Amino acid sequence: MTVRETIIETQNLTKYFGALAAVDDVSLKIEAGTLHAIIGPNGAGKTTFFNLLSGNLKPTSGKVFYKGTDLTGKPIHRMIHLGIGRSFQITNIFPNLTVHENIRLASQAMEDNNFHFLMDTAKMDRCEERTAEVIERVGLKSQSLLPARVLSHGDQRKLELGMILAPDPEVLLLDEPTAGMATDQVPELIALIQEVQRSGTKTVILVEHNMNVVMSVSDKITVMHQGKVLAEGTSADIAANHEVQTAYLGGLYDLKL
Amino acid sequence: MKNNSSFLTKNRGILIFFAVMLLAPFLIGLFEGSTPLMIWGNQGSLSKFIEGLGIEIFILALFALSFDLLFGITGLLSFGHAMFFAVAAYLTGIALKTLTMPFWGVVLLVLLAAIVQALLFSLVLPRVKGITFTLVSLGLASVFHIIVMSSDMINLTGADVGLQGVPVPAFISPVIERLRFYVIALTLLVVTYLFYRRFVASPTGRVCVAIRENEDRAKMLGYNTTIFKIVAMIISSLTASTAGMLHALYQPIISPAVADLAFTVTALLIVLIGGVGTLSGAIVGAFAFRLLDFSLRRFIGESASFITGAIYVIFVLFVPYGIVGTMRMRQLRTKQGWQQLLGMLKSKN
Amino acid sequence: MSNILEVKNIHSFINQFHILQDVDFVVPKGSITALLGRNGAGKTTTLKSILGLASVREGKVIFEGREVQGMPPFEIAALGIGFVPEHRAIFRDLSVEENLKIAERNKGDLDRKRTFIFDLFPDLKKFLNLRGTELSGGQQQMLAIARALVADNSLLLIDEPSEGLAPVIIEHMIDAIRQLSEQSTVVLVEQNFLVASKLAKYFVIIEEGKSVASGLMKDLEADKAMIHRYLGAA
Amino acid sequence: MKTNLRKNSKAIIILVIIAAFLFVAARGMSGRDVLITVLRGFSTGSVTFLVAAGFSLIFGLLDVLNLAQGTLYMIGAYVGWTVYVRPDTFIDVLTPVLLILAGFSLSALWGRLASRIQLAPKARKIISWLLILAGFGLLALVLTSYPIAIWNLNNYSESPITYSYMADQGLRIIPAEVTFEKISPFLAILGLLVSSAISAFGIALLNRDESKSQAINWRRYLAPAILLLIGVLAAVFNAQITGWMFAMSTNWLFVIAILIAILSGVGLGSLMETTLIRPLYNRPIYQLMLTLGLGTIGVQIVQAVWGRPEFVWPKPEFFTGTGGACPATNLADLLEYNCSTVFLLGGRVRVYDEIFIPIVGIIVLIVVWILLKRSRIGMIIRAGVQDRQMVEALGINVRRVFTLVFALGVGLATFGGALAAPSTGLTPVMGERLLLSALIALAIGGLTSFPGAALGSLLVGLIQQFMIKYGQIGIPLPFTDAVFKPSPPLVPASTVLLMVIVLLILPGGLLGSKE
Repeated sequence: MTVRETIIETQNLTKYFGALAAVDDVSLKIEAGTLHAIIGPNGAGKTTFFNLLSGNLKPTSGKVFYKGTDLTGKPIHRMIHLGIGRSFQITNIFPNLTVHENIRLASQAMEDNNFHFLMDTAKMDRCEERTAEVIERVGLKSQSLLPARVLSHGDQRKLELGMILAPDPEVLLLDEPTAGMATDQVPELIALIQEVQRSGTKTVILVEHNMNVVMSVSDKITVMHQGKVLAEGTSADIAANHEVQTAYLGGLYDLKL
Repeated sequence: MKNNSSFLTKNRGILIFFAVMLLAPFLIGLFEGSTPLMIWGNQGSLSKFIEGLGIEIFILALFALSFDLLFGITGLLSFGHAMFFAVAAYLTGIALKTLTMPFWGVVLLVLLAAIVQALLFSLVLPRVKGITFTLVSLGLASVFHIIVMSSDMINLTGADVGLQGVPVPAFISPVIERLRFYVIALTLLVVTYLFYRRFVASPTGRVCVAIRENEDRAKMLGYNTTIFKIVAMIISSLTASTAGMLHALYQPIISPAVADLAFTVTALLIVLIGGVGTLSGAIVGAFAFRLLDFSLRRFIGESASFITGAIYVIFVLFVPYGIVGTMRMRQLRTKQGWQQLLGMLKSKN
Repeated sequence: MSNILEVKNIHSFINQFHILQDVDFVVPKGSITALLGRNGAGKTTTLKSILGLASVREGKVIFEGREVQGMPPFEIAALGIGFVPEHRAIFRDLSVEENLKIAERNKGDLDRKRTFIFDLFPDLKKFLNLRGTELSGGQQQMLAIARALVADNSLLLIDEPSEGLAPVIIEHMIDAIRQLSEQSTVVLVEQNFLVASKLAKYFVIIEEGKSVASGLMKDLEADKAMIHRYLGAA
Repeated sequence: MKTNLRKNSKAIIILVIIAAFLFVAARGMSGRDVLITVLRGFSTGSVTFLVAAGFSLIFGLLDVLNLAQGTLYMIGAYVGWTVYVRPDTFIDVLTPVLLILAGFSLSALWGRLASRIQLAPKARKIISWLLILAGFGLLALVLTSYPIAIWNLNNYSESPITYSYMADQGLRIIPAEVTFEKISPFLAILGLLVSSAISAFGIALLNRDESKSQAINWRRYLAPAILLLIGVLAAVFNAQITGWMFAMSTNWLFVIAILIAILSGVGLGSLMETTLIRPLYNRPIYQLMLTLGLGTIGVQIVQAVWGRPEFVWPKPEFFTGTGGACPATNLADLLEYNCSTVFLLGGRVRVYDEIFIPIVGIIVLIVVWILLKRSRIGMIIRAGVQDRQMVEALGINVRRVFTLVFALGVGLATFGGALAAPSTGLTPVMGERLLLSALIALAIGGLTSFPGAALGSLLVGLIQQFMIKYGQIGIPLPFTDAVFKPSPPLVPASTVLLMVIVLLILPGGLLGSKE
């Protein structure tokens, strides 16, 4: 494997909730242009770790670096402008706005005419084009004028993905993008994520539950357990790692299931 | 989703409203037997009375419109909104009466004060959300109310009696040139409404709607939501101040009641009646509110306020989306039905 | 064997969202039944529907021969259903003892049950005066289960008991649930298939708000294709 | 402990700064002025606290902003005054009120009956509304012919002001008794009971689904039976009770007045919650409108019944002594001669206003604190603030707890009103400003925090009193001879300023939750 540049780095990242260390001294390097998965049992601190990366939470101690600059303390609305987009585990969209409007708002954020009071948004050509493109890409074209709340759960997940694709960030943080999706829809979404990542040489950081998915697509995997990094490596490394077998899978699992 | 329909078709409703309202004094004049020329010369009595009622409604509608921008569009519930109106009204009165400033200077001063106030409220916006913001705005406005009511500045404000004897420039005097005043108020309302429509469709306005729907998500999308809220606050304050200035020019007495929480609640009520976040609901609601109030007072007398209150409670409980909101829902439902049907046909093929 | 709980074709709503669209299963008395399915499939909503915390607009929920849908949650619970929610919902401002005491339905319930609970979870005895938030995840889970045991509940609804717990504690939890299932019937929601298969005798699979399969856990374990189809790999 | 300190560091710094400010402010005054100002601050703070604590309890558990709290405070004062100055009116009114309550509190029975009746939904709706209307109509009919001895707003010699003044002079006017003329007593009692029962049944029919499965329990009939019994007794022995109350020492009358004020708050609170607030739990804006509207209506009703002008509530004997060794310099003298004032640090301090009220405030603080921390109901409240659903899932009827908390919160407000009125006097607008103070106190202390309510109220009270005091003596401006006298509007303005500053630094308030 070629040596790649580090795009995101955490140093001794720690987050306490009361007395509970949700993320405990995590130092991690993520290389540009890779699909990096973070796995671990429920409650291992994956989502908290994600919230620290995306700036939704402030760490108790430790730092996050993006391309060498310190992200800690940066306001959350700056993140996307720096090139970091994230999706949420629990679908987080504008439920009463249309699918089109949801995506459009996401791509509008990158425009520089947000303060033109008298401009009709329908006339912002570049933004409209981008919106149409993204809607097409996530496969929601036929539903684009429906309020987001009436979409099925799977389609809402797609919309969520579309909302972070729209501003075209360099780093995508995806928190369980397949959560709650019907089985037959999962490969489709994963293929989409892979395609986005490869075609644009983007960095994708993925939190997933579904081991099969993770094993087949990731360039690198970090296993978290009780707030700590338990192991890190390629799919093969992880599959062979005895510690992962016992701790994450609790000696109960048979990975070859 | 290109929308190529022209300005005229898109704003048909408000333009018809504008035309009807312009003609209304003349048409009403015909009933009492005054010729249009007499109306033009401010001579009819019934029409003049109706003009007066119209002006009051337009002022209320402007005020409610500004409240809807803040509450219905941006999702900020301010209980200090009446302060924008009242400061403008008192400032106009004091500037004309005590300071004897020239009229256009007064206008400039009032608009400047509007921006300053909006910025004052905005001071707390980045940190204080939801109900705490409501309480803070209530606190700020209450202070102003208390100051207006206090006897320390009775020479300026007239304390609890109200500010009287404001010299209104002759060219817009509501007594001599009432028709002109009526047309100005109407035009201001229509222009503001058109501007608001445009604003809501603009990139800035869309972000305001996004803030109402899910502020955290809007932040995650990369918007500095505080700035957008401040923008909405400034526009709203400017509108409310315009309404306040008209009020000061039209009414013989500026009563401290316009600084009271009850006046903000009036705006909230109007918006609820018309339909929250619909903009046109503010105009419809203002008509419904003022006309109901007027007719009940006329036919029942003093105890009307109880009945009006009861009617509002019942209305608000049973028509939760307001007049305009309910109408739009109907339209949308039909539209959605069609779309579903079309979708089904497509998928079958 | 009779059924302690029958869920008949229910459709449930949370706010205006139609979450359950035809869920149908029975729970035989004195057994452990596992509800399986993906995140967001509607397992938790099923538990909430049984308790009346989600509004059941169609179908029936029959507990011990009595229709309970539409009754207020506290009355349903008082019939003898204990609930251990997903994120434990330990009351932060209450001490461990108060967290247990609040579940008393009659005065002195806790005193009577003390030995049973503390035999099951000896840890809790040590921390009686600590606040709920000062416990570790595993201890909170124990407290949540213990809280459901204070009153004499004939049915326990347990949502994700293994979530976020270390393997050793999961083993302990499995033992505890097995022990208490000798006294009450248990309905379990579990993501971790191995935990579920070790515990449950019956299973119900829920997918997109519908119950799509049910039967004996034994049979499911043998049917890898079905596991793969509905649950993905473990 | 260290983390605790760090977490609250901002709050502590703010408190230190406020304390420093007050200290500097105190430096500009003589010792006795400081003492009196601080005591008055505690007094205002205590009254504010009673209203704020009720507000905070209700908001914490029910998520309802009860903006009628100020009006209820005022109603407490008026009810208390009526009991104290016009016991005859009180006894006359007692019977109808109790009978109506008895009729309504049988709602459990009505629920069972109503659930038996099978009707089409529309018919049920119409019939229940008809029943409610018929009930209220009949009620109005009976009430208009029910004899109640009351003051007369249009006749100065029979107005509340005159009665207050006479009572203050120790001359009690005993007004003429009114008797049953238009209607026979038996018919009146029956009519009240029946009409309220009819409308209660109508309401039960309307909410049929909710009362589906209530079990029969003899305890449910205990409350209506007691209400009925007391109501009838009050009617039968009307003259005797009235005479006995007029002959009573004002101290005991005062205690009764306070108790009745609290009870009326509890009653009003449970009535409001069960009938008006409950259907609106999911619609916060409408709740807001409703409580605001109720507040305004309350003010109008009070203006209609008691009139607009201000009047006083004479203090009871225990606080009005002037003879003997008064103003007292030691506790023995104070207790022996019931002095109205005492000497403290060379200043005269009013016993009721500046000592009694703060003591009561502290006692209430402690009692409610113990209730919250030690009792089962307190346990349920603390748990319910965090997670309502889970409490319900444990088999606890949270709704009933909601009603209880609402009643308690309103009871605290009416208590505050009755306590403050002998010191502040009564006007229909007395609630408005107090509500504002209470809201500011809560925003400063933290909206749902009970200790926050206490701390915020104390700060607001102290700042108000210091501003008022400086309004009298003036602040010498440095380097000039000018003296700045803060005018009265600056009093609320200063507290609002403090609120804004605190919220800018700590959006949740001093002791509020963080995020």
